[in-house]
Amino acid sequence: MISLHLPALQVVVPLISAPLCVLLRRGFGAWLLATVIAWTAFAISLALLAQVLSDGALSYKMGGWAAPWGIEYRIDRLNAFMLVIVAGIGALVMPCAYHSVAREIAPERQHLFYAAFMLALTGLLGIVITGDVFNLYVFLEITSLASYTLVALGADRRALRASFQYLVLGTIGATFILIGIGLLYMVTGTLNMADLAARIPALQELRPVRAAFAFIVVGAGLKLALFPLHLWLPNAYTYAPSVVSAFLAATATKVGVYVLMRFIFTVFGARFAFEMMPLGEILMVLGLLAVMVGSLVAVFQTNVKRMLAYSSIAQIGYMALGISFASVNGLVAGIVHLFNHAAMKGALFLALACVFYRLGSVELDAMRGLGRRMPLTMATFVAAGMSLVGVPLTVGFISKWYLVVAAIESGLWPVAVIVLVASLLALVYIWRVVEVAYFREPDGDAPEVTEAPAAMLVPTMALAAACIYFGIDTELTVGVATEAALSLLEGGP
Amino acid sequence: MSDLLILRIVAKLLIPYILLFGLYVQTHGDFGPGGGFQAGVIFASGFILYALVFGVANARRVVPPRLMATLIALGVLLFAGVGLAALLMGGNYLEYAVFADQPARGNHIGIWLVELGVGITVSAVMLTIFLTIAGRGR
Amino acid sequence: MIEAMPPGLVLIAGAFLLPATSGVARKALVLALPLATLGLVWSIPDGPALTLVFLDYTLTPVEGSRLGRLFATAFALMAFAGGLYAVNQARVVEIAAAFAHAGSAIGVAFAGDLVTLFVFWELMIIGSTLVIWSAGTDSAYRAGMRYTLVHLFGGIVLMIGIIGHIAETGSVTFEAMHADSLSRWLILAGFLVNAGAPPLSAWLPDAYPEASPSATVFLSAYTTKTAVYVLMVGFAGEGVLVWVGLYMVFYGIIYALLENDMRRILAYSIINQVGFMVTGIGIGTQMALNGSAAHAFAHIIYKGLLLMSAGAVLHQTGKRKCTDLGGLFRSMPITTVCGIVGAMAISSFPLTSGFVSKDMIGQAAGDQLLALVWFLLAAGSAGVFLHAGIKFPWFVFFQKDSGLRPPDPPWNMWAAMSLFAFLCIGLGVYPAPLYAMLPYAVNYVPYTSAHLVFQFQLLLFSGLAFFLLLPQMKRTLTLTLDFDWFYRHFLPRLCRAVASRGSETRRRVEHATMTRIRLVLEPFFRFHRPEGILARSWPTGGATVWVAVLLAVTLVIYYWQGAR
Amino acid sequence: MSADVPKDDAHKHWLVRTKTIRRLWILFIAALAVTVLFDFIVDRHGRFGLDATFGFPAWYGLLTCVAMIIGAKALGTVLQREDTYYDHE
Repeated sequence: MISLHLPALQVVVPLISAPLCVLLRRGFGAWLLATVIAWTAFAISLALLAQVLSDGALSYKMGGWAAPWGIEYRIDRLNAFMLVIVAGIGALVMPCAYHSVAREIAPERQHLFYAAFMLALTGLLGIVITGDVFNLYVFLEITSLASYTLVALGADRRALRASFQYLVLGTIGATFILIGIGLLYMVTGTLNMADLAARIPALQELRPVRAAFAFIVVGAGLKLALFPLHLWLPNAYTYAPSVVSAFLAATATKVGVYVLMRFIFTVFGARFAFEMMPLGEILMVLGLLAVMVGSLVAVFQTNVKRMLAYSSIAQIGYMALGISFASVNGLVAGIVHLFNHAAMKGALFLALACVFYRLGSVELDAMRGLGRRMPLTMATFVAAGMSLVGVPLTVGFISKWYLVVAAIESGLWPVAVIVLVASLLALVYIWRVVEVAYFREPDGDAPEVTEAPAAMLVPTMALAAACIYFGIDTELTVGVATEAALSLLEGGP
Repeated sequence: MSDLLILRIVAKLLIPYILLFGLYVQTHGDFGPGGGFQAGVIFASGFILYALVFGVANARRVVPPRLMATLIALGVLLFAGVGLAALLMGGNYLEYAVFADQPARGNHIGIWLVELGVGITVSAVMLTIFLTIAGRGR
Repeated sequence: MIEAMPPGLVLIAGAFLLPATSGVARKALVLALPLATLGLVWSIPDGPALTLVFLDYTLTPVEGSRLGRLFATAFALMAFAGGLYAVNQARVVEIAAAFAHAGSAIGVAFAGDLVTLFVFWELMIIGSTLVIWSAGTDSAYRAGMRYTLVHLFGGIVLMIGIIGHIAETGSVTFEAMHADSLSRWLILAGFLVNAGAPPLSAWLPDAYPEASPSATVFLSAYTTKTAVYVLMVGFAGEGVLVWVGLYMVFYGIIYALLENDMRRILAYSIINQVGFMVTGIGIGTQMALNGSAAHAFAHIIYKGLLLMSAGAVLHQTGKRKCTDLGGLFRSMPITTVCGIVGAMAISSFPLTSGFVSKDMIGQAAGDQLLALVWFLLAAGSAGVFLHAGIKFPWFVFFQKDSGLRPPDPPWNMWAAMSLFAFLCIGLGVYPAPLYAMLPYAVNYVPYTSAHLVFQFQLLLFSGLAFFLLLPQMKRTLTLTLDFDWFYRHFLPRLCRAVASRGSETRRRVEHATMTRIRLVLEPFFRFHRPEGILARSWPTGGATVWVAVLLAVTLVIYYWQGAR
Repeated sequence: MSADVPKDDAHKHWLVRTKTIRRLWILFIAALAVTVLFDFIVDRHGRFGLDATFGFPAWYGLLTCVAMIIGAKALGTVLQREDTYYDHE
């Protein structure tokens, strides 16, 4: 009985918890509630994935109104997979949040933090689950507003400015998407994705459709921080509270990529996007630039959080590149990397949260000799970092492999070379941290620190373990990604 | 501003009607122009007028921030709770038709409750934003 | 489906276990793991022993073959002797890393498909880098970093090649191929980077001698010899390898002759020896391949022995430059004898393992009537004696008295040396077991009077040349530039000149670029902001400009597409 | 070799005494002669003509080694640097 309503509950459960967090007024109570809810949402997402894998795509009519008039929640393999990523990261971040938030956020604001966090989770899950483009926009705004708040809660004064910048650019992005949706509605008279997909092929010569495509691609590009629309990201990730960086880095941009994929493949169709419009070329150029520029800039950062933020830009470039091939292997690379990058960036940022919890800083200089003082945290960082580099038997290798396969299939040898050379750059910037942590002696006046509390360490290590486990057993990730890629390329949801 | 006698009297006269109009828009939104969002804004504007004329400090006594926060949360809860109630009564989420034996009646109840939730939240948010901005620099 | 475990995994798993143990248990483990691996190596039958599905491909992580078993045996033996040599002196992280490195090399030797091969290939890089770093010095750290980057670059080339090969043929099996397409050329190039072939050969003498005494012993065995193994399986008879190999032979000799650091002399001689093997692979007849395989086996042992004796000297004296050493035979007789045995073996003196292995390659060149190759190989053989056979023992143990009187090293070190010295002589006297392991039936008799006379004349007169020109060989405090100059000196300089603020080059480049950019964009930006400088003052505004530009560009492109 | 003959020869290790070294040289030259003389007894069937000439391995080994040493020296004048060359990377 309840399994019929899982699609609704996936969004509603975290939604209800947000006001409850406000009503609880206590940091601890709100944290407990949020943690339980996050794990519940994770369980729901797993159940949904199992359901989709066994029975195929699900459809849920909100309010009982049939599509295309009512809002439809439609779950196929791609978004079931995305739900697991988002909810899973949320569930793993919450246990860490208790200590980290207690250190970084004033007590009277903690319950509000958890409320905003739950709203962000709700929004992200909603974006992913819905089959209605306007509903998607609404959830996009919920996520964005909650994220601006979360970023602004950072202890550093600069967090406010970062948040404001994020707000301005995020709003532009959301507005572009809204304009695109409006144009589509004007031409087709429908907001349901499946319905849109059925109507657009007949209308694709129309200029409003083309304009809508441009607006949506650029708007989604802003949301997912596609180079050169990434300028909001480094500051937001650097100055946000540690767990927020971990959560947003692992989920928000991935959901942006999902939105882009959904619009390109499901709504507009691969033929329109790649054959009539030169989207492939645009994404490829921007993706390659992102990979190179992001990695290069990361090499020169001294704040490790900032370094990882730039690395995220590069990693998003990989995903854009994967999409740009418009081939099965390219899409598999993109989709698998959604998962893989979520796992490794989540682990890396959570490890930094541990470091910040003990050190009060994530500057490279402050981390001298940390390998001996926080061995587990740094070992986790190294494991996830190796994954970022793409060492075999880690998830990074799997993504890299498919990306190179896709590039070579398309005869684009130079692209393959750039992808792999950029992974050398990843080695360089990850290695700067390792060098400092393991091969440098701490300053004389460095504070004595010990290992981070278990509640923070365990989720961090779990994510790092996932980086290795799914690098060896690829059946779930690659299997789901392959089927999702096939159905995306066939068009239609 | 407290010296402006005419303003104070006119405001005292107007505020009840503004609130009443807000409630009208709220309760008739399901079959006339209006709804929770508009009603919430109108309702909040009554208090905002009060704050403009009688001072923010007085307004804060009337609508304490803690109360506002609670109301925001309660409004959202009401909205989401109605949806859940529909679910518990055997419908889909937000499927109000199950609230009564006749679908039209059920829809009526459901929409009314949901709009109430929206109204509460919107007016509380409006007031919070106004008071927060007005309170800056003091 | 699991019928056999990859034998290398024993060592890799053991590597993770080692740091958790201590005392006698650790020592026992260090000695037992390689022996267990050796047992497992010989339990793998010919043919695929394990298949599994990974990334849509059916992989054969374990596939037994005669050649793979030969190399794996040598690798396991090396792990045992190296473990014995290091057990009391080295840091545990070094032994653990070395075992991981050895295990990955054994993994390559049993890899039946290209994906498995690549995975172990990259693991080898990680293991060896950690081995280098475990020395804990700053110079080891830097050299290790350069080592990793060169090898990861090689790994990239290999990975693109492998993926291209799989895309072209649809097969992941690792089998004989020819360098007839770009992807297979890339595979060949990736293999050759690990073999120490030009131009990327400087990593070897750069990195190995920076490691600790025992670590260099480990390092000498695996990376280059796995490259020899994969070349032998994949590219036997590839003509270009003959010339690559000969280049390596003489490159090793010339650079070793100029070198002052005793372990760098031996590092160059690794390249020289691998050059012989690569030449044999290029010739590609059964005789040549047997020769290369046998020589690789013998080489692992005598090069290990040479580096053990050099390591013993370094461990006892703390000095590594020929200019600081000399006359050590007085107080280190065991080390001296072992060093000389190793030197004889590398020079293929009769009754040593080199004698029964190396000349198979020359013989093969002769049989194929490759006159130039044959003459060059003969000259190379003479040169080996010159640069490693005499030069190393002479400058370290004899020449002038340096005044140092260190005793022989601790028992476990000399026990390991004695074991390898015994094997060098044993295989030279009784080569039958080695010949029995070779991939093809052996049709070669090493001990003929003609061969003996030839070898004695060649070697003794090379020795004469050495002593006659001894004044020319006087060691100096120098190093010799190599290709690594480009990435150690030239590129950093270039980057610094361009990247550092305030440098003249950068200022000029920036000025020129900015002038041009302003010329184009000035009107546009002035329209938006009177002060006219982009992102610095107000990044949000700058970002918004980007959004506008991108939107405008896409819109224009899409409209233009529509208008067509 | 003879440049470093010390005065108190008897105090040195027997292997580095001037007398021993002279004996070793005599032994070495004798060995050289014997190996070349073996060419009369043993038939080293050459394949390429040149390698069948009398004492080929001897003169070939000597000449190539001298050539390699001179070649290395020549290259060294161009490529050798102080061994602290890379220290200020």
